[in-house]
Order: sequence, then C-alpha cells, then structure tokens
Amino acid sequence: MATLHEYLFVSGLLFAIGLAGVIARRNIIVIFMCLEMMLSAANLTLVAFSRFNTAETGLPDYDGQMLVFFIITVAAAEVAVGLAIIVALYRARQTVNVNDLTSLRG
Amino acid sequence: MDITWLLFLLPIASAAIGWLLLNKQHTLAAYLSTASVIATFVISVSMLLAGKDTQASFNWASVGDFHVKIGFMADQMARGMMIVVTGVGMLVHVFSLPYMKKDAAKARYFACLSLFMFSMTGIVLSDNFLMTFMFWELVGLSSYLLIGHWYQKESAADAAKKAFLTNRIGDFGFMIGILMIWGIAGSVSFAGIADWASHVGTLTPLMTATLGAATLCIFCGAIGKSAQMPLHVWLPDAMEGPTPVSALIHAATMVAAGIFMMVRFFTCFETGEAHGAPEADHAAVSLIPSFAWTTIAVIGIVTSLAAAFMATQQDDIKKILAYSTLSQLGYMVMAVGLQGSEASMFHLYTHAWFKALLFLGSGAVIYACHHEQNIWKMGGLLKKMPITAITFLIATLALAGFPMTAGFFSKEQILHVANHQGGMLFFIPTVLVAILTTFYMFRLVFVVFFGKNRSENAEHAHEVGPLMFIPLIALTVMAVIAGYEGIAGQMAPLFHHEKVNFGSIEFLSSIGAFIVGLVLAFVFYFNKDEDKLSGNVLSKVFANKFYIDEFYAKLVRVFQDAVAAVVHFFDEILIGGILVGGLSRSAAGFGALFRRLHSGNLQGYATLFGAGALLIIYLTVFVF
Amino acid sequence: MLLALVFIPIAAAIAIWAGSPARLTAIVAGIINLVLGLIAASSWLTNPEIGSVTYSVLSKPDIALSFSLYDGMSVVMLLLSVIVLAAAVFSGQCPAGREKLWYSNTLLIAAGAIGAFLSDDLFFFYAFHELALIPTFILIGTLGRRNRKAAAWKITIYLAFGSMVLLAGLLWLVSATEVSSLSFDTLLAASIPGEAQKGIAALLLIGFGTLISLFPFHSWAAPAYASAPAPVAMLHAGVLKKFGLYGLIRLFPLVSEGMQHWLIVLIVLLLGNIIWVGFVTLNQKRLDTMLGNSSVMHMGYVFLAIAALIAAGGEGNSLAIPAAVTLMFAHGVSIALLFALADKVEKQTGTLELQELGGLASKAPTLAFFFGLAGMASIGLPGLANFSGEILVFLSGFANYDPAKGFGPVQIATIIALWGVVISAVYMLRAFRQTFQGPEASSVKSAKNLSLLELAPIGLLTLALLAVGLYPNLILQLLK
Amino acid sequence: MPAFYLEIALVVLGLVLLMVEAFGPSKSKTYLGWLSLTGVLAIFAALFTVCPSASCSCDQLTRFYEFDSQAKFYKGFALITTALVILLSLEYRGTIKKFTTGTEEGSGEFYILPLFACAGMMLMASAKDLISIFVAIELVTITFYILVAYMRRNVGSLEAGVKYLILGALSTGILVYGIAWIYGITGTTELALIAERIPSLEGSRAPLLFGLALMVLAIGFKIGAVPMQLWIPDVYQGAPTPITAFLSVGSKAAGFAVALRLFEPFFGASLTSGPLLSLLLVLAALTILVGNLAALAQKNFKRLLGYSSIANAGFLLLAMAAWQPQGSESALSTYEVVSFYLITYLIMTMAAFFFLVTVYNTTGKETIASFNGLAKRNPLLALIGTIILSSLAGLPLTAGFYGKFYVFKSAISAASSGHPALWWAIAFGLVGAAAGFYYYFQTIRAMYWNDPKDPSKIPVSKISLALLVIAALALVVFGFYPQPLLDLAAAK
Repeated sequence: MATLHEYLFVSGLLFAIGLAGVIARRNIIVIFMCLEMMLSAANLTLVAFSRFNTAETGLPDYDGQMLVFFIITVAAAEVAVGLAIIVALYRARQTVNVNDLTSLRG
Repeated sequence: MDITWLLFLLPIASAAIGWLLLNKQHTLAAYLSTASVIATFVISVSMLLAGKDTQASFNWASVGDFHVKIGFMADQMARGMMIVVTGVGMLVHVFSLPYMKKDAAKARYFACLSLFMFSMTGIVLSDNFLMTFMFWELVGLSSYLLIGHWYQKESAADAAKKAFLTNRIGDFGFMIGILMIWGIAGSVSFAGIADWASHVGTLTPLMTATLGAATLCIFCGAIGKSAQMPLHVWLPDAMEGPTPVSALIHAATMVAAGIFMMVRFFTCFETGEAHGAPEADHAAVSLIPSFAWTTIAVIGIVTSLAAAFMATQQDDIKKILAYSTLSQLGYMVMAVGLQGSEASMFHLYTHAWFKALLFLGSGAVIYACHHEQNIWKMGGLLKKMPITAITFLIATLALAGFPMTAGFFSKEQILHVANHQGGMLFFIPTVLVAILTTFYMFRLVFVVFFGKNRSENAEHAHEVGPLMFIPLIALTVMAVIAGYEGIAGQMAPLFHHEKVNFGSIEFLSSIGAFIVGLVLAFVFYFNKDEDKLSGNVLSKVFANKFYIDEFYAKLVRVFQDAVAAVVHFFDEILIGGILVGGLSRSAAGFGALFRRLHSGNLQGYATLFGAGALLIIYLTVFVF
Repeated sequence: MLLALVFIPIAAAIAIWAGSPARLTAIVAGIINLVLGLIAASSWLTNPEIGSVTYSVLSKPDIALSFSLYDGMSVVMLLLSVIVLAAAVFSGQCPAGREKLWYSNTLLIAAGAIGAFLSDDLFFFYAFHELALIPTFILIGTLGRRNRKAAAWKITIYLAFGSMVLLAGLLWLVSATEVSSLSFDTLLAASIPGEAQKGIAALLLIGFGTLISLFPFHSWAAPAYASAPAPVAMLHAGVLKKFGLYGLIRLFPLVSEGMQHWLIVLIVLLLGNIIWVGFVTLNQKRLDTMLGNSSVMHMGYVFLAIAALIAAGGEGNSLAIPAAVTLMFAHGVSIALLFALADKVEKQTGTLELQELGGLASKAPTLAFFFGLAGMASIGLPGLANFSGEILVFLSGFANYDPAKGFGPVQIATIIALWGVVISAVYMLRAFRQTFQGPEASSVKSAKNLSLLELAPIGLLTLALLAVGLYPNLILQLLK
Repeated sequence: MPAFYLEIALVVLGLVLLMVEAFGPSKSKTYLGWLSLTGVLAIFAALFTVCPSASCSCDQLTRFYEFDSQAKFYKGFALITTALVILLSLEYRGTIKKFTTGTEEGSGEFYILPLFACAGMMLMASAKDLISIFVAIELVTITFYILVAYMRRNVGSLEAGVKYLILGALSTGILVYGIAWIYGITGTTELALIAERIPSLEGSRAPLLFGLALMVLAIGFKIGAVPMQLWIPDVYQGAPTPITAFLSVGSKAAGFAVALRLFEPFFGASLTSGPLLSLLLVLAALTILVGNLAALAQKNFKRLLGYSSIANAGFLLLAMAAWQPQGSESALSTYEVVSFYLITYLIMTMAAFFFLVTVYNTTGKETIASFNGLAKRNPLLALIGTIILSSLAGLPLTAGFYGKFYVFKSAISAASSGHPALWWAIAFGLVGAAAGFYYYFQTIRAMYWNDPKDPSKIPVSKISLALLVIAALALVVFGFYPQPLLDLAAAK
C-alpha cells in the first residue's frame, strides 16, 4: 500500500501544477481549471490524512473526508458562479485572455 | 522714595510723552525734554553738594533666591559722572532748541535725547553688571535712533545700523564677560564682586586665566562703546547724526561709558580703599593677570595713535573731531590698562567739557554755513562769528593741553601714567599723539577760522543766536576751570590729582608736543587754501583710515554674506533637498514601486501571489 | 471657566460656520477669551484650582478631558494664547467672501493651542495640538500667499511626522511608567527605568523637536510662516510652536536621565538653530521669510535653557525653566507682532521683497515705530520682553558653571549662542533699514499710516512686550 | 434561542426575497431594498435576545459554532455593515440601473445578495472549526463574486469580478491546502483540540508551520495583507461602490474575526507563537508600508480607499503581532484593540463611501479631482468630508485616532517588554501614518484649495445627509468621548 508520504507527494505535485498553471496560462477558463486542480490536491491531501490518522476507535478519522465533501460542494458553486462571470465577460469583451484585463491598474 | 529715582523717571517720562503723545506738538516736546534735563541737572548738583552715598534697589526679575536687581548706587564717582552727563546734556538740549528748530521730527529728536539721558543715567548709577548691560544696550538704542535721525538719507541710516551692530559685537563679549564674572565671583553686583575679591585670597592658575579672560570680555563691551580698535569704525560714521547729538553722545558721555564701566569694574578690585588699608592698594588688583591689563593698554594706545594719524587728513570738520575723540578715548583706555584709573577718569571728565564744546562749536559753524561740513569750503570765520571762534579756540587749546586749561592737567596725568606704569614703550607714542593732536586741531582752526572765505556759504555766515552761544560760553568756562583741584576735587576723589611738577619729563614733553604741533600746523596750514600734505601715499592711507573700513566691508561680505549664502544654499540642498526631500522622495519612490506591483495584470498578480506565498512559507518554516 | 476658554473659540467657529457675522463673532470671542484668560491668570495666584474641570472620557487607560492651570507655565502659556488670539482676529487681510473660512479656522487653531496648554491630561494635551493641524493646512493652502500650496504641504507633512514620532515617544513613556492614568499628576509621580528613558528621550526630542522646528527638522517653518495669512502665522509661530517646548519641559522630570545621553546632540542641534539658521536668515531677501527663519532661530535659545536644565542633572537649575518660559512668552508675542506688522507692510506696499521696499517710515511712521519696537524686542533689547527671557537663558547657561573646572558644554554653547544675538541684530536691522529707512521706493508711494483700528491688536501685543520687558517679575512670579 | 437561528433567518429571508423579486412586481425594486434592510435590522434586534453558548441548553452545532461576546460583536458588526450597504445601494441605484438592464428590473438581487454575504460573515464570527471556517468564508466569497461583477454592462465591474474570482479561488485553494495540512498534523479540525495538541507536536514543527503559513496567507487575502493585497485596488475600483464598502468593512472585519479565533491556539503554544508573531510582524510592516506609500500618488478616490483599507489592515495586523490575549487595568487585549479599531473603521469608511457616492452621483467621477472646490459647491459636505478624512488620517480628537492610539500603544508596550523586533514594524507604522496624512489631505486640499470646474451646487439626498451628519458628529463626539466605543469593543 502506498504510504502517506507518497500521497502527500502526489497531492503536493498536483497543487504545484495547479499553481503553475494559474501563473502561466493566459486563458481564464484554463486558469479556472487549474484552480479546481488545486482544490483537488487539497482533497487528496485530506483524504490521505484521513486514512492514515486513526481515531481512538481504530477507524480512520472521517473529519477529513467530511471536509472533502464540503470542498467539492463549494467548488461546484464556485464553478457555477465563476463560469457565469466569465461568460458575461466574454459577452462584453469578446475575450477570455487575462492580458486584456488591465483597465484597472496602478 | 529716594529723589534719585527722579533721575530715571523724568527723562523716561519725557521721552515717552514726547514721542507718543506730543508728536504733533513739536515745540512742546522740545521744551518738556529740556525741562526734564534741567531738573535732573539740578538734582545731580544737589546730590553732589549733599555728598552722601545713597543706594536703593528693587528686584526686577527673581527666580527663587536669584534676583536681578534694578537700583542705583550713587557713590562719589557716580555723582561726579552725573554732573558731566546732565551738565553737558542740559547744554546740548538748550543748544538743540534753535539748532533743530526747523526739523520736522523735532519731537522724536528730543524724545530720543531724553531716552539717552535715561539710559546714560542708568549706566552711571547702576550697582550691578546686569543693570549696566541693560542700560548699555538702551544707550546703544538711543545712539542708533539719533544717528539715524535723518533716516531718509542712506548714509545716516547706514551709519546708525553700523553703530548699533558694531556695538552689538562688543556687547557679545561684554555679556560673556558678565556671565563669567558671575560664575567666578558668584555675583554681578559691584559690591558683591568687591566682596569676593577681598576675600578670595589666591587663585588657581585656571581661575586667574579665566578672570583675565572675563576681564577682557568685559573690556570688549568697552571696545564697542568707546570705539576702540578694532571696533572703532562706527564712531566717525556716527557723525551723520545731528551735531548736538555728536557733542553729547559721541564725544562727551556715551563713548566715555566704556571707560567708566571699566573703572567701575577695576574699582571693585581695589579692596585697599574699600577696607581702609592703603598699602594693600594693588593687592586685589593683582588678581587680574597682567596679560589682561597689557592688552587693554595696548589697544588704547594703538587706537589713540592710529586715530590721531587719521585725524590729520580728514576734511570734514566733524570727522576730524570724531577721530580726535577716538584718539582721546584711546588715551583713557590706555590709562585704564596701565592701572591709572584716576588719570583716566580725570581725562574723561575734562575731555567731556571741551570736546562737547568743540562739537557744539562745529555745530554752530555748520549751522552758520548752511550745513557745509568741509573745512576747505569755510575759512575766515573768526570775523563772521567771533564768539563761536573764540570758544572753539579755547576748547582747542584745552584739547591740545595748553597749560592752565583743563586738558593740560588731565593730559599731564595720562603722560605720567604712561611714563611710570608703562615705560617708554607707551610714553613715546603718547607724546606723539599729543603732538599730532595739537597739529590736527590747529589745522582745523587755521583752515576754518583764519584765511579767507572759500565758499559762498562761508561768506554769508554770521554769528549764531544766544540760545546757541550761551551753552558754548558755559562749556568754555568749564573747559578752562574744570581741571583745577577746587573744581575737580569737588566732583569725586577719583579726579584727585598730584601737583604739576614743572621740571618733570611729562611737563616738558607736554609743552614740547604743544609747540611742535602748533608750529607744524602753522607752517602747513595757516592761510592756505588747500592741503599741501595731501596726495602722498602716507596721507592717502591716513585719509582712508588705514583702509580698515574697506577691509571690514570685505570681511563682512566674505565671512557673513558669503557664508550666509553658502549656508542658505546648503540648508535648502542638504536639509531641505537631500535629508528631508530624500526621505519624501524615497517614500514616493517606494510608493511608485508598490503601485507598479498593482499592474492590473492577473497573471502578474498570480505570479506575485505565488512568489509571496513561497517567501512567506520559507520564512515561516525555516527562518522564524 | 477654563472649559469656556477652550470652547468659546470652538463655539464661535461653529457659530460663524452657521452664519453669524464672521469678523464680529471672532473679535468678540477673542476679546472674551482675553478677559477670561486674564481673570483666570490673576485669580490663579490665590486659587490654583481655579476653574479646574475633569470629565472622564475613557477608562482604559484612564483618560479624562481635564482642564486646569497645572502650574505657572500653563498660566503663562494661557496668557500668551489669549493675547495672541485677541490680536490675531484683528489682523490680516481676509479676501472678500472667505470670511467664514478665515475666521472659523483661525479660532480653531487658537482653540487647539489653548486646549493643549490647559489640559492636565497627557492625551488631550497631545490631541488638542493636532486640532490645529487641519485649519492650518486649509488656511495656508487656500488663502496664503506665494507658494502657499507647497508651504502648506510641507508644514502638514512635517508636523504629521513629528506628531507621529511624538506619539510613539509618549506611548512608550506611558507604557514605561506602568500607570493606568494619563493625567500629569499620576504620570509625573511615576518613574521610568533608565534603559527606556534613553529611547523615550530621543523620540520626544525628535517629535517635539520637529514641532518646534529644531534643526535639522526646521525647514517647514519659514516657508509656512512666510506663506501663511497673518493670523495663522501669528498663532502658529507665536503660540502653537510653544506647545513642543511646553511638552518637553513638562515631561522632562520623567526622562531627565535619558536626556543626559542626548545633551551633546541637543547642544549641537540648538547651535544649528542659532548659528546655521541664523546665517540662513541673514541671506533672506524677503521680509516674510526672514521673519519665518528668525522664529526658527530663536527657538534655539529656549533649547539652550533646556540644555542647561539637562546638564544640571541632579544639581538642578532653578533658572532654566523660568528662563525658558519667559522667553517662550516673549518670543510668542514678539513674533506675532512682527508677522502682524509685516502683513501691514504688505497691505500698504503690496510687496515684501526687501529690494522693492524703502523709506516706508516717512509714509507710515507709526508702523515704523511699532515694527522697530518689535524688531528691537526680537533682537533682545532691554525693556522688552525678549531680553528678560534671553538674559535669564544665558544666566541659566552659566548657573552651574564651576570656574575651577572650566567651561562645560553648556557654557560653551551659551557663548556660541550669544553670537546669535549679533546675527539677529544684523538681519533685523538690515530689514528695518531696507524697509523703513532710506529714500522712498516706488512701492511705498501710496502707503498710508496705520489706522486706529489696526493699532488695536498691535498695541495689545506691544503692551505685553513692554509689561514683561520692564518688569519680568510679572511673569516670573507665576513661575515660582 | 440558539444563535445560529439568526443566520438561518437571514438566509431564509434572502431566499424569500429572491422569490418575491422573481415573481413580484417588476417596475421598481427599491422596495426590496427596504424590505431587506428591515429584515437585517430586525435580526440585529434579535441578536440581543440570543443567549450565549455557555448558558444555552441546546447542543446543535456545538462543535462548529461558538456564540460568545466576540461572536456577538462581529455578528452585530456584520449586520450593521450590511444595513448600511443596503442603504448605500439604494443611493447608488442609478448607477446599478445604468449598468445592468438599464431599468430597475435588474437591480433587485443587488439588495438581496448582501444578506447571504452577511450570513456568511456572521458564521465566520462564530466558526470555531476549520470546516465551518471554510464554509463560512466561501459563502461570503462566492456571494461577493456575484456582487463585484454585478454591473455586467460595466467593463470595470466585470474585470474586477474576474480578478476577484481567480484570485479568490486561488486563496481558497491555498486555504484548503493549509487546512488539510493542519488537519493532517494535528488530526483534528477543531480549534480547541488543535490548541491542546500543538505542544505535543515538537517533531512536526515544519509541516505545522507550513499549514499555518498557508492559512495566514488565505486569511491575508480576506483582510488584504501583503502579499495577498494585490487584488484590492483593482477590485475596489471596479466593483459597485456599495460592494466596495462591503468588502472593505464587512469582509475585512469578518476576516479579522476568523483570524483572531484561528490564531489563538497557535499563539497559545510556544512552539508556534514565535514564528507566528514574526510572520505577522513582517506582514504588518509590509502591509502598512505598501498600503500607505502606494496611496501617495493615487488620483482615484475609490482606489485610494482601497489602498487605505490595505493600510488599515496593516495597522490591525500590527495589533495582532503585539499579541496580548488578556487585557490589564491600563491596556486592552488584542481582541479589544481589534474590535475598537474596527468600530471606528466602520464609521469612517462607511461615511467615506457615502461621501463618495454623494459626490459621484452629481459629478459622475470617482477621482480626487472630482472633489475640487467642494467647499464652494457644498460647504457642509466639505466640512463633513474633512472630518471623515481627518478621522481616517488618524487625527486626534476624531474617533479615528483612538484605533491607531491603541494599536501603537499595545505594539509599543509589547516592543519594550521583550519583542524588540516590533520596533521596526512600529517605525514603519509611523512612516505609514505620516504618509496617511499626505494622501487623505490630498482630498481635503482638493475640496478647499482648488476651484471647481462646475460651480453648481451638489445636492445631497436626505438619507445620505442624515447618515453623513450622524457619522461626522459621531466621529467628533467619540473623538472627545470614546468611552462608549470602548464599552462596545470590550463588552462581555
């Protein structure tokens, strides 16, 4: 069985890839996807910790997994709102490139 | 209340009333002022006749048990001096009545004269140094106001400013001296200092040096007020003021204040007298180190000699008298420095009368010649205005030390001190000054009163009115009799003098100097229309006062104005620009940098977020 | 009564704002305040509790809006404030239509000063001073002359910076005393460990120093005063600037040890004020900047007294504080008078460039008389208040002089500082000579003499100068 | 009544109003604003009838939800803020109308959505478990995504919305990742348990601090601390002004409420207190510096308020860096200092936004130059503006001073008793406060020194006028008599 460290390594990697994507990509949709990836990384971390942190009863500590559900729910809401905003933006500006969004600055 | 307070109150009241309330009623102000000075003269005389030392004071400023007092100490020296001050003052007031008759600002003039009388009274009667200093400054103020009486004239305004500022430089030293004396003796009152001096015993070398330094600092005040080298430059310029003012302030009284103050100071150390032990006469005086004495004496004789040389080549009648005054003050200072306070005060006292007379006489001449001051544009005035001429001549004789005039006795004393206390090094210059004095004074007399009229103004001159010549005559009387023991001894014991020894070297050199000077003047100037001696290098140097004024002007320009400009420049550049401006610029610079971080670019933000997050994590986990 | 002294100007400002006739209201308020102030001061001698009020406004730490005449220094400063305020409301040339702004802000500045001097609670002492900041900013920037905007910025930023440093110092002081109340009584009864004193003293010196225009934090003062409308210059240079000195002296006992560390620094800085700024003043070509710089310069003398106080250490120097306070009063009155008069000069001639002036005395002799008098006062002529202060300052410099040991730093500083008396005489007489004497310049051709109404504030200030100058015990008896 | 009924009531109210909006009359939507305002006020009144958790017999939600004096304070704070925001929205409706559908029809939700945000903030005030903290924060954040981008015909609003969305989601990612690590190391999401367990976690110091740093960063996003402040100026500038006000007051205060709860266990243990203190100190210093200095040359008043809100966050962080859980006779605890600061901040900032909206409604601009000559156009408004700005600058005798006073006081007393590194932060704080004078005075200067382009009068609506007058009076009165504010902040 994979050890905790391996899970953490993978999830860390996932988080880093997500962050790198947010930084490197210019398309807002892609950036948004990368953000979701970061949330998934956190989910993976939580699940891993939950699996390896045993409670007094000997069972895994389910708090972490509970939080994962919350995160998934929130992410869904976020995506719904986020995509709506991005669509509105596209309708107004015909672009989803972040480099075009610099009217507010200084 | 002691009647002496009136000496303060009357003049200040008349000054205030005259200036503030009567500035429209000029004549009334003039009479008020004159009346007040006559009253003070009467009081002074009565005090002199009463012959009683009086003293009173009140706390002017008190902090805890420290008090600055205002009061008076009417001892014999002060009483005698008061006669000089109020006497000459009274005559000058009277002389001024006609002299300033047509002046538009007569009220101000007389108010200032009254203010001067008040201030001078303060110096004379003061019982402590702080009070002296206050009135010292006030005297400076009244002198400033009177020199600048015709302030619309550039030269008068400049001269007034110069006088005040030069005096300020002296007062800078004076104040330091007072502070040091206060530190050393623990008191600023003359009685307190005397008390300290008589009890202190011997001093450590540091204390002695400090006392010497303090003495010289105090002397700085006298240098300023009595116009000694190197602060003498203001006095000739001060002749821009009305001539009666020159007579009163810049010849007879104020300039003598420096001498008076030094004598007052040194008297504190003559504990022998205070404690009735004549043999210890100079015991406490020796507290003051010799370098201080020598410096004072040297400054005195150098001033005296230099001024005498300058006087020989001046063409302005008042300037000649001014340099003569300088020269005579130098005499007095030298005598003070040679520990001959008696001689110094004696000369001060006689000099006051005949120098005031000379100035008033010159005033009469100037008045008669429609404000012509160049002696080469006068001439032959003896016939036009005989009273003035004769009184002037008598005053000249007195100044030159013609036997049996007042000046003769006092000059004798000075020569005596120079010879006995100073030795040849001082005696020879002193005699030289005596020769020069006779020479330039008779140059003046010959050119102005003899020969022919050299200008229209001189041709139309005529004798002045009684209000003017009565003071002249009164002063003439004093110029003749003031030196005799009967009169001088009345004034104060300090004027006491030894009998003239007709065989002594002093007497012979005095007579010799008079004759040499007279002959030279006669040869070169009698009945001449131009100055034969002018034109050579030496006389140019004399006429231009050794170029000291020019040198000072440069000095001021370089060391004051240039430094001020440089400092101002640095103040703006260094402090305003770099220090403070730099701070605000760097704040603004950082602000601009921070603003640039907010570039509006989402990608940039994400990058900065990430970088910042990494930095924070690094710091938190590995550094803190 | 003290409450009234603070709030009458504020109420008047509000009334003006709400529409009552501006000038009249301001003058009435100024005069009422003057009368109240004189009454309070004279009755303080017999009843030191006169008019004290205390309203607790905060419990943690214990802060109270509390006014009292804490000691003679407060009384003198109160007198200074009311006198200058009464003169200030009469002075200056308010542009038509801006009376509301002009008079209400003037009153607010004064309220700030009076409040600060009357507060016996450290908090309100500090706070009231800041009250004046905004009106000053607005008035200089809106109605000032020449580089008004730059000058207003400068003064505001400097003072804000100074206040911030000061705030830090005061807060440190409070936390070091470990008392819960900020009233002077409690604070001054506490003590501060030596270690903290050093830092607190430094912050106080910089903070107060900036407010007093201590070298090298002085460059705000001259341009601001030069640009300010007359009442602002009068109140600020005359009264508000004394706040810093008042504070330093008031809090000095708490940090006397710490101050020792900075004695030499302070001496160098104060000589910077006197000599450096003195030279800067010499080089001014305008009457207003000259006066502005001169007021900076003269602060050096008050600092000299403070330096003497510091140097005395445990021995004590009973002269220093009365000297400083007397000089503060004198300087406040004289500089206010000078600014009022300079304003009149500008009114009559339309310029303050010394080059363009000349011979004004023959057109306006009264103006010349008072300007000369004020100028003479500021250069320390006996008989006028400044001399009383200066002489005491110099004496305090030598009060602890031991001739057997030679000069200490304070004595040397005193001697150098004395040269400043020469410098100030030079620039003042130069300015007087250039402005009033000599032949008439073209700018003065149409000048007129002072009117009787204009004379009122000038006469008041002159009276104060003369009274204290002729008999300084008037002030000194309050400072026992 | 258990406290969480309030949040439920608020959410229900929001849902009901949304229904009303959807099916009710469509001509005018202002009545929705009034309704929602009434609801908020009613719930605010109900807040005082709630019993504290300790004495409450109910046991629902006890793991996630705390109702103590602090929670009560921040709930009240959120409600008042929301009420004011709704009022401000009503004032602002002209602009909303213009940039949505062009009619009133599009503005209905604008009055209702703040209710959800408010419910989120109230939850944040009470959350005491990482899970509830996360949920509460997200409720607020997602609502704000919509509100910021509400004016969908306004490019600025949309741009701000997108920026807020991306960066907000990024901070969410960071937050959950941090939570995951903390949970992983301590084995719990309950703050109380975390506090118990930290001392025994000597061996896991690095991962613990890693998680902590991530959470600080995420909270930093909410409150606008460097380096997570970058979004603030842009979003503040682009968002509808009432929402800017909401973000700047409500969201920030809720962020601090969470921060206080969240940091408490970490401050309590010596293992983490040192690093956390140093971290906060550095953040405080940088935040103060960036906020204040970047504002110096700002020309847009709304954006200026954005920087100002960063600066204020810096001062609050400084107070937190000088952590002092217990007050004393002469000093306030950190909780009280922060609460006190936030009260004054609420008054001044909301007043400033009302002031801005009033001027904006006439001039149509948000630049500092649009205040030119206000002293002539509307002297009363100029006077009020001067008081507000002075208070923001922290001038004594205005309420705004006391906040800074307490911050510096606690920082200085911490610095002089064992944390000398704080002197640096204090020094930066002083520089920042002095710089603050400069940029707030820029606007005063515009009002008084400059002449208006258009000298016509500026009208003020009755509501705004009343609120502005009350606010200005409050600032001055509390400037002289701050005790009521202290009582509020220190209420038990």
